[in-house]
Amino acid sequence: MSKPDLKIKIGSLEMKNPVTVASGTFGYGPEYADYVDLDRLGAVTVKGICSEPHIGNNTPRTFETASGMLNAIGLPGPGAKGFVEKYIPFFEKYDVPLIVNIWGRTLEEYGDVAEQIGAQERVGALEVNVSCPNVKEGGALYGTNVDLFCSVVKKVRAKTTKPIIIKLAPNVADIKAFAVAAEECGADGLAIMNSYPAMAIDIETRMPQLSNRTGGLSGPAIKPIAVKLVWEAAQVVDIPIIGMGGISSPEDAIEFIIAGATAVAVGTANFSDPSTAVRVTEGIESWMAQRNIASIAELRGTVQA
Amino acid sequence: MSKPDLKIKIGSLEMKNPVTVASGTFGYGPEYADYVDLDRLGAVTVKGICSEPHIGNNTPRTFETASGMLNAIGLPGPGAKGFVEKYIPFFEKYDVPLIVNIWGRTLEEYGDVAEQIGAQERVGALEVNVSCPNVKEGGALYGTNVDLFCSVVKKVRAKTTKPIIIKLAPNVADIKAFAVAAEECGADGLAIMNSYPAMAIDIETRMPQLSNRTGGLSGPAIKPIAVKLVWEAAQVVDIPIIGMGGISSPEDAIEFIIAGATAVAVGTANFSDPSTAVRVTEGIESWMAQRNIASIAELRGTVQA
Amino acid sequence: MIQEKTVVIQHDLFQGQYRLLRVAAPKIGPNVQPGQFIHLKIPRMEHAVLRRPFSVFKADDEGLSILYATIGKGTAALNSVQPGEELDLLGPLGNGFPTLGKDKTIPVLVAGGYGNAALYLQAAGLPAQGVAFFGGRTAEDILCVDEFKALGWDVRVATDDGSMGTKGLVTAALDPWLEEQKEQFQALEIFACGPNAMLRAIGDRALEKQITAWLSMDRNMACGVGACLTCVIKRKTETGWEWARCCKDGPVFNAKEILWDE
Amino acid sequence: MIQEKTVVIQHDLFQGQYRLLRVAAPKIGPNVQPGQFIHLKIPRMEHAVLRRPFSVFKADDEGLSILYATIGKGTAALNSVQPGEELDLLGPLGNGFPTLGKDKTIPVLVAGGYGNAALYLQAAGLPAQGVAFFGGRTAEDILCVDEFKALGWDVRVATDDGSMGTKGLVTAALDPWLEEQKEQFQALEIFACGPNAMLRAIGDRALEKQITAWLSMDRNMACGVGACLTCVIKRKTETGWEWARCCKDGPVFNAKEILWDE
Ligand SMILES: Cc1cc2nc3c(=O)[nH]c(=O)nc-3n(C[C@H](O)[C@H](O)[C@H](O)COP(=O)(O)OP(=O)(O)OC[C@H]3O[C@@H](n4cnc5c(N)ncnc54)[C@H](O)[C@@H]3O)c2cc1C
Ligand SMILES: Cc1cc2nc3c(=O)[nH]c(=O)nc-3n(C[C@H](O)[C@H](O)[C@H](O)COP(=O)(O)OP(=O)(O)OC[C@H]3O[C@@H](n4cnc5c(N)ncnc54)[C@H](O)[C@@H]3O)c2cc1C
Ligand SMILES: Cc1cc2nc3c(=O)[nH]c(=O)nc-3n(C[C@H](O)[C@H](O)[C@H](O)COP(=O)(O)O)c2cc1C
Ligand SMILES: Cc1cc2nc3c(=O)[nH]c(=O)nc-3n(C[C@H](O)[C@H](O)[C@H](O)COP(=O)(O)O)c2cc1C
Ligand code: FES
Ligand code: FES
Repeated sequence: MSKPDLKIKIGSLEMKNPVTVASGTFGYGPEYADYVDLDRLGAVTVKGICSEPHIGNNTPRTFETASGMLNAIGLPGPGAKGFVEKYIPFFEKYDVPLIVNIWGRTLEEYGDVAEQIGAQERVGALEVNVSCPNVKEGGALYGTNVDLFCSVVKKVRAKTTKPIIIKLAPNVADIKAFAVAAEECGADGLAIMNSYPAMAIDIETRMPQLSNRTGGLSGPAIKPIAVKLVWEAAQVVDIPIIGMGGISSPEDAIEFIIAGATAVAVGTANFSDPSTAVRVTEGIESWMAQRNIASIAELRGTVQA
Repeated sequence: MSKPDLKIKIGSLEMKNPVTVASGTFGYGPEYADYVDLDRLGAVTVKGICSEPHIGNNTPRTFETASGMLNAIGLPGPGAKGFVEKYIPFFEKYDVPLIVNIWGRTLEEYGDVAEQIGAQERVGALEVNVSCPNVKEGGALYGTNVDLFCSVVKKVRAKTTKPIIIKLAPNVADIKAFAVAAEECGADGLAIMNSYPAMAIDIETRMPQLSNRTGGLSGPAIKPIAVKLVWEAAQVVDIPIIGMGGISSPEDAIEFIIAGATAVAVGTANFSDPSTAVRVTEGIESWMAQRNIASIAELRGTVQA
Repeated sequence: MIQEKTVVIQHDLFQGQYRLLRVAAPKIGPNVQPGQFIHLKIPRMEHAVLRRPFSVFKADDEGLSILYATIGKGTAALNSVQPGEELDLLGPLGNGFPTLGKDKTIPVLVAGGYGNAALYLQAAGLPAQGVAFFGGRTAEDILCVDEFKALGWDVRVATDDGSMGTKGLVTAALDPWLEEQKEQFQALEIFACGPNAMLRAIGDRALEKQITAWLSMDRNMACGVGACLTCVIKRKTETGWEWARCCKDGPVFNAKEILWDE
Repeated sequence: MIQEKTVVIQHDLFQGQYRLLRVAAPKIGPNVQPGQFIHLKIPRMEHAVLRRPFSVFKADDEGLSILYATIGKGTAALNSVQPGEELDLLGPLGNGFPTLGKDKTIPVLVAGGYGNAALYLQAAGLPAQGVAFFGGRTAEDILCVDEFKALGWDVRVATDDGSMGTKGLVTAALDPWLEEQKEQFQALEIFACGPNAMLRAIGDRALEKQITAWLSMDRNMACGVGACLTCVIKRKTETGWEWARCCKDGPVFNAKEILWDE
């Protein structure tokens, strides 16, 4: 039994294994470094960064639900400049590829942050979060309107030569339309899925459990939704997909890969067990070895459906 | 502490309490009658009926997931005539209002079944499942395309004077558009939500866990999604909403009512505990009594958001 | 059909991966027919929305017991249940085995693995005893041989690895015996429970040799009471086939009713 | 910060709704500073995706203990954990209490409910002993009085229902005493842990009277290590305020840093 080949590529980004962490669940890199050897990850994906510093939502920002959680952190962050100054140096001592998740409230902000972050040599790829309301156009979501969506992808594409990975919003009737549009507009990869818009209410106070009223549902609860979206998108695009949504075991990750994902991300499960991503990587490797599967490519998209 | 008033109305349909069961999880009525006194339910909602008998999907038809399950039963059923002959007589010995869930693959089928079922005196309301692919127009879903959606609501409206409750598909970017459209086209109520399109794969066989490949996710996993959809829809329509998705306790039901639902339905939880709907009703009543809340109307839509 | 909060009386390792669980169930126990099952809610498994079905192994006026294999998440969680704990059961469910069709019939039991949990009450209740064929992967999967013998049955065993009885599938033990009965197939009546492939093999033989055979089918279930249409099986009709619900119309079917998929 | 699979040594009812849980934690135990906490994964609660944070009550080279109140689903599930079971901990987390700022300072402890779980190690480690004020709803919520006394502390109690000590909030006991110290506020240093409203009341008094006060804040947490930005608290800056993470930048903050919401 030889060691399976776990290497994958997203555009020019090379990952030694297909497992990264989901943006927003792993901080900016240093936070989990005591628990996890970052160099064992396929890539580190950091919390969403906007062109300018941002304060985010009031608390409560998260709430636990059945096999999942809600979050409405509200994308606080140090802004592009702050991120570069504060965190890029940290990554100099690691080999692991760095994926920076970016977002904006206007097209210009998307362009600015893509340009600033894309200019950093240490950055391996940009992951573009399109689940944001467009403040200029009355709050319509970039991620659920194909025209706005294309404008973001094109803007970011124009501002950087780094691989760009478009992180799709799950709450659409037809994910295929967005997947195809992203590919046509120059995306190097897709990330599926973001947390799902949801809500919980405290029945005694009658207040929403989150200060932002609604938030995103993540964790094992949404895994079957994510697997379906990955499977659907994989049928219509050739660019690689990072699958995520409730992954907490090697078997979960393999399910996404069989559905069509090239890579996977561990999100909410980091909170319960910081070693999940490493455990998932090791588990994929031994599972493949036991079955004489030589490479991830042999596994990818092999669902008999 | 006087007894709270649990009565609600959906169009002309009067329910003595706001708790019904979700279509497809309670058979056609007789199946749970040994375990549950049907007359203690606000209404019985039966499995989806089409104009003609239908065979449904192959097995496996369900699969358990984290805090939820997938189903792709495929709407087998005896057809309108078969239902009327076989099950209407059963309900003669009960007082409980009967809601019949209907569906079609063409506009004509929707019209036919609405007409046949609507003509039955024993039927209190029709619940219209619009999450079906339109076989004539290449499989576009009635429930995710506003124009097709309106055509169904209008067709059903034209064929019956019974209250019609439109059961919305959850996988849309903006549920409000569908809620408003349903109201404008003459709906008496909305049911939110149907199960969410999803998938699971057996990693050893690489076969989908359902013969139909994809199915609908239901159970506690989806509750936060359903609460949000009910909350959003309740803000834009005046017609009553039956909230459902993961309800298994009185507290869950109260959360939906505070979000804006007039009634609630217990679905997947029946499988785990057939007495759930009765337990939920009793629990709502005592919870309200303890807090001196006189009527459901006092609770409805009172979320501080 | 009753929903009963039962109390665990006993819960022990039985053999290999099999455990025996006995509950006090004064409402369900006295009503059980051989071949019926109960639908059990696994305690402390809040992320599981479905019950798990198990044949009733033994039953009396005070309660009942099940004999189960630990095969997945639910049965693993069930392992930790302690005497004194409450277990919520639905039961007795489904249609069990009929009694012998005729006098002088020779009953034949065929079981794979935990399949004979479903057959014990039948073995104990039939007016005559015949031959019982038990199959399993290894000797550890052959359950209750002495108990069936004590009831007067002639027990024949087959194991895949030959660690007990004939080496091979249960049919490796059954077929030579059937061959010997050539002259009197009409005098035989088979009652079988086990994996699908085994049931099909038995069904095929029954049809071919025109032996009456009753098969207790195993299908994934959600409701267990006929409401959800999860557990359906193709049943032959005059014009073709229809879906029958394993939980409500079964789990025991006459072999000649079943339409096996290609 | 370490992720350690610890083993439960002891798990007993302590008093009222409070339980004491001791684990063997040779990696985390020796590294705990007073006021730090651990983040605990509740076993057999698969539908819960989050850990639960608890202050370290006591710690030594072999292990540590927590003292916890059963208030919800997670702590209720924790109740069933038995000695011998494995518990997965992250710890020690956060910044604990500093030692006394100056010589001759009189330390003052203020605790509400389980708050003094966070204060015991501090009480034991300080170079001087002073006065400890414990508040709670009823006598059952007043924990470890004798243990603090044994360490040399002057313990004063207040309960909402007057079942022990002064009737009223903990401030009902604290305020008269503070009044007596009017001449030497600068000599006092407060260490407090308890419900938010109590901490705010203490913070207000500290600011008003210019007493140094350290507050151990309680916020819902997800990651517990500073990564998710769930647990943020408004911390004053020169130009206004910024978010500080309770788990990583706290849980102990200087009262004058906190910007309380209106
Ligand atoms: C009528 C009937 C009688 C049965 N009698 C017995 C018995 O006496 N002893 C015994 O050990 N087992 C019996 N089984 C099988 C038993 O129900 C399964 O082993 C059990 O459901 C597995 O649950 P799990 O969570 O451990 O497995 P998992 O594989 O984790 O379960 C996942 C899902 O698949 C379903 N499932 C998995 N395997 C089976 C199976 N073989 N049959 C039906 N559903 C399955 C589960 O119910 C659950 O919904 C019977 C099944 C049926 C239908
Ligand atoms: C730094 C710190 C130290 C703590 N030390 C102790 C201690 O020593 N002893 C003790 O009994 N308790 C302590 N707590 C509170 C303890 O974490 C909660 O009581 C516990 O999380 C409740 O979990 P539950 O599942 O039973 O409650 P539920 O209400 O069912 O929990 C739902 C969610 O809310 C969170 N939550 C609920 N109450 C609190 C709370 N008061 N603080 C933080 N999160 C909460 C839970 O973590 C969970 O995510 C501490 C909290 C913090 C932040
Ligand atoms: C606390 C939290 C914060 C998140 N922040 C971001 C973010 O900044 N940008 C982003 O694109 N996604 C963010 N996400 C979404 C995750 O990256 C991921 O898409 C989602 O949680 C589904 O994966 P999971 O179920 O494994 O967590 C966040 C999720 C959580 C739980
Ligand atoms: C087994 C099963 C069958 C269902 N069949 C139907 C159906 O026939 N028509 C329909 O409109 N919804 C059907 N549904 C959806 C439910 O009525 C309900 O909308 C959904 O399950 C969410 O509620 P729950 O989480 O409480 O189950 C079915 C759901 C399940 C689990
Ligand atoms: S399991 Fe529901 S019909 Fe058989
Ligand atoms: S709990 Fe995640 S940052 Fe504090």
